[in-house]
Amino acid sequence: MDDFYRELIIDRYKNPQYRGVLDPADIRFEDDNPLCGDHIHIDLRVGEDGIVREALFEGKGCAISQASADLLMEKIHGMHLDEVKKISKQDILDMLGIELGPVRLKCALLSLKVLKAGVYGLGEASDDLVED
Amino acid sequence: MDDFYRELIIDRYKNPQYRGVLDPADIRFEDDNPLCGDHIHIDLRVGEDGIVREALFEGKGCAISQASADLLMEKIHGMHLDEVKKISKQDILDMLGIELGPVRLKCALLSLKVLKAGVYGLGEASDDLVED
Amino acid sequence: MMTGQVQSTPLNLEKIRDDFPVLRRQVRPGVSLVYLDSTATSQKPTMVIEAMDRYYRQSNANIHRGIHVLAEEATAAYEEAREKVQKFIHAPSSRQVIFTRNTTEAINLVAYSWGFSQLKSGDLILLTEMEHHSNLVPWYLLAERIGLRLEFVSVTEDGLLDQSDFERKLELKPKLFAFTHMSNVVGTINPAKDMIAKAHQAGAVALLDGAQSVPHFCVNVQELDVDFLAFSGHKMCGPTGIGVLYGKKELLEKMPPFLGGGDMIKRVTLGSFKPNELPYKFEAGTPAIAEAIGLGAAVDYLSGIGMDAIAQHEHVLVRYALERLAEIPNLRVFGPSADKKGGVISFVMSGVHAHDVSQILDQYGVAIRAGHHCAMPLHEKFQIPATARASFYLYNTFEEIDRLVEAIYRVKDIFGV
Amino acid sequence: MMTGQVQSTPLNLEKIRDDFPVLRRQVRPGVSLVYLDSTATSQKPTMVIEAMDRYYRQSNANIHRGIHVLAEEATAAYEEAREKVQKFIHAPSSRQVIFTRNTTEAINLVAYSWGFSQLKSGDLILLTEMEHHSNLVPWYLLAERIGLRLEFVSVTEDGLLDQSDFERKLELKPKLFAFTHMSNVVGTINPAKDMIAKAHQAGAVALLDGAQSVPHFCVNVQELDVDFLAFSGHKMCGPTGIGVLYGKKELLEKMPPFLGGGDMIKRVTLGSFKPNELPYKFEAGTPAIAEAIGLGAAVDYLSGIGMDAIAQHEHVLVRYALERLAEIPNLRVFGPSADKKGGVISFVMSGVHAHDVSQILDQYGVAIRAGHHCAMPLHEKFQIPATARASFYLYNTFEEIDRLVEAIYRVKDIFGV
Ligand SMILES: Cc1ncc(COP(=O)(O)O)c(C=O)c1O
Ligand SMILES: Cc1ncc(COP(=O)(O)O)c(C=O)c1O
Repeated sequence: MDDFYRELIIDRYKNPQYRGVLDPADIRFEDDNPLCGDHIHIDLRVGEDGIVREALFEGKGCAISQASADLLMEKIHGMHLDEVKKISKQDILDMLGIELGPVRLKCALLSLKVLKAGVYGLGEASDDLVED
Repeated sequence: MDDFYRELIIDRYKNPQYRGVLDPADIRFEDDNPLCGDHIHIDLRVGEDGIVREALFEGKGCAISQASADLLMEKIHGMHLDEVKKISKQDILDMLGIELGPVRLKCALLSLKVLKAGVYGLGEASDDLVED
Repeated sequence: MMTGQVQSTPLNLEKIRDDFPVLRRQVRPGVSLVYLDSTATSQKPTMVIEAMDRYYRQSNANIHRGIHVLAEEATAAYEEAREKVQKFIHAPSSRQVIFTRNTTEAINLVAYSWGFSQLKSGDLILLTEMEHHSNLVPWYLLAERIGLRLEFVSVTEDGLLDQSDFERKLELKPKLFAFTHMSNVVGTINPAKDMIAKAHQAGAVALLDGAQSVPHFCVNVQELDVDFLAFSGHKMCGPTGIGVLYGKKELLEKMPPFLGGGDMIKRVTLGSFKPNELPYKFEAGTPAIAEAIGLGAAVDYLSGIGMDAIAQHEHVLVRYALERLAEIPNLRVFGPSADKKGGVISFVMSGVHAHDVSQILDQYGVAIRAGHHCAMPLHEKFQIPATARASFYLYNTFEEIDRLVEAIYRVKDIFGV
Repeated sequence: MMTGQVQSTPLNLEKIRDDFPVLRRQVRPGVSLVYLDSTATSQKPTMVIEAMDRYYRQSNANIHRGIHVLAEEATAAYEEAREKVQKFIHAPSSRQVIFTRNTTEAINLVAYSWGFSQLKSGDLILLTEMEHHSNLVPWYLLAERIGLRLEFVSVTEDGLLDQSDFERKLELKPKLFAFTHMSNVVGTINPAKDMIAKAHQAGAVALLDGAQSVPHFCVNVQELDVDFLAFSGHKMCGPTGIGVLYGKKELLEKMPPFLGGGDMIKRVTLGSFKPNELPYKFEAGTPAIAEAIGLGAAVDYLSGIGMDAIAQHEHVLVRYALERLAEIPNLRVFGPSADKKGGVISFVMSGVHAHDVSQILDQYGVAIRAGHHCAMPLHEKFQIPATARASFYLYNTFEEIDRLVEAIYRVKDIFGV
């Protein structure tokens, strides 16, 4: 059952491709999962047309949260913000390609929650953002 | 199983022999069982030698509480207060001659509790007085 | 008088009774149980008992924080129970369903959290004379602490809330109107929707004590537009140790935490903390996990049978019981006529204290309750210290009412009244 | 390294394991459960599950006010459970045993009732850096409301309470010293008797969080001379939904009620009430009846095996586990040496987050916990966001520790660390 930790996840965790900080950034948000201390910070640069030009994350935490953030940044490059808003929990699960229990789901969805709170310009990130 | 309500109890309930008020009284106390509204008031006249000369009760409530009070008054006539203090839960049960569940026990023991609180000169009657 | 057999009910009683193991019990040799005390607590179907049993034998773990299989199964089952309850009361979101120990704790939660933070000295709370102590004492405690005024809607001779008194008292501008949906003594079903609307018009928040309504008929929080609803699992075929507070989101979100501890926090440092989101903000410490799962099973069970059919069954039962009790001389029933009430009948017999009634009935296997039923003020109003109370639920039969009546006649014999 | 087989324990593990149905479970096909998460919640023996099952199938009724057979049986069983708990903790009277939902509610009860009535603005409460959130947040809530100061006894590098810091802080004359008997993270068993005596000398009331001690070794409240003790049923082979507050009689009697409602009153009128005697004063509403009965059965079960034997077993287990974990490179264990601690081991592995450790262990059937274990301040002190925690109870074996160690090696493989 080691395929649980698909190689993709371990690989992205150890060799992230979208780690970093954009300064200045058009959209910036951060939050953490108090259950485990996972932390995700996201910076976006967005064109006048609403298209994501650059997206990077910083963070610490478990393989699932960090790999998920890395894959999510990759996914939204070139996407319109309206589409970003539509990314669902299921999209993240499909992206990771694994099944997750309720606790790990929070790890997996942390980056999406941070991303959406930033895109919507909210003061605080709520779990409601990532519930289907 | 109607013998549960032994004739003695129904009889003493309907025809109490020690009902009444003593005024003045040497010892007077009253209390009630809030669970069911049973109420017992007890008046005693006690000689200088500590012997109970007269004992009457007033009250309202169920057959068990009233019959038990009536029988208890009968029992303590001519008893020394030191002996009165020693009357136990079991004595009351023996006197009634029936088995009682926890709720009815409170009915049966109400008069003893009131009696003891009076004899000990307490401000308030506590269940501890009648627990063996 | 008709006998039980000719009455009709929408329920398959034989099948239902089979679901409740305790109903097969003989309380003494040769004396089978007639359980007429469901208002105090209901019996539990096998399905509920087994749901908890299974949880302990297969999936027991602490929830929310665990990553292993058991913890995940337990968490999923607990949260699924919350969703079942949500649907059962038609709440907009499961986040508005807070698990408590019982109705009592749910009301105390509102008093301590909402009351303490939103009310101030001199504010008025409107209650009624027919409340259970659980919807009185929490407000007395709060009133004492912060200096509130209390008013009580009167109860009429026949056990209804006096609606013109209600309207007069609303003019005093209460901040809260807390009242019972159904009386646990006289069975009155109060016109909650209408009264809540009037309370809102007067600017009051409305709390409904649903301890006796949620188990017995369909309660729809959105239709009622109620602000808070409290009820207990053990009265609705569920286990002890679990109850529910439903609240409107705006209200719950504004409220400070009640109990502090694990799970209700997002973050804790030395000296400060950040509360968690709803509903966890109000669920401190390890919750009653098995009991929530049991309540979920109870909700499934009741829904499977249908709340409307259950209400209808209780209605025909209570109508039959009232008719049969009316035959008995010197027996006085309190409360309104059958069309205004649920399956609860409280009565007194002249010359026999309610405790003695109950004790002798018990000799015949008939379990009723005697006392003030945690509603002393209502008993004071009626000027009686105690009543005998028979109450019905989905598993009760017409024959059981016949047995109740028979046993009451034996009481009369024994006491010679 | 020795293997598990040669270790010795006073317990008959085969027999004990047979008592716990969940231990026969395969969490995945071919993968049996290794449950190392008893600090979060313990598993339940058949005897406990069946005690509750039997109650629901045979004697279920509401308690204290009923006269019928079921109500009497239920009341007797509930009160008998209280006496069992009394004897288990060596309390002078069963009136000092108050049933709550869990440790958390028990501590909140003290904060709301004793704290609110006995403390005033500016008073100091002394806590420690190793407390569970349940023994922090209730005091933060109280401090916020009435303006208290908080101080925390430091934890040393190796996870002990710093005794000289404790003595220094006692000089500040705290009104209350609330501390854990055993840490749920590092397993430290604090010298409670000595610390309580010192707290008393300094004029403080002492509250002991016994959530991790009462289940694992003999706790004698009279010998400890502790003022309040809080613990949970679910961590000691009992059900969820039940916990205990023990208190000294003088203190409990002085305290105002906490929750208001049925059963905690002697009398209620419109606008006033008179509280009931102990312990009922603090048990509002229908209590967790089945759960109390389950806890009583758990106490019987544990006593039958013997708390000293259980403590001894856990001691040899933890010693073995610490030795085996010491073999593993880049694994750091927190807390003191085996002689100063109970059966709890928290660790981190460089390069792998605790959540990932736990998840991979779960693939091998090994259930541990990962996170801050509701003790964020302690994790902050150690400057780590999360640890992996393996914890032991009477049913755990040396072989299970071998399986833990094996699985940890697999984690290392997968992450290449
Ligand atoms: C030391 C300690 N205190 C308090 C608690 C809280 O217990 P409960 O969640 O049962 O209230 C726990 C359990 O998590 C604990 O380990
Ligand atoms: C109308 C009403 N409210 C509140 C309660 C209290 O319920 P619980 O004891 O489950 O908290 C009851 C039950 O006795 C009730 O009938």
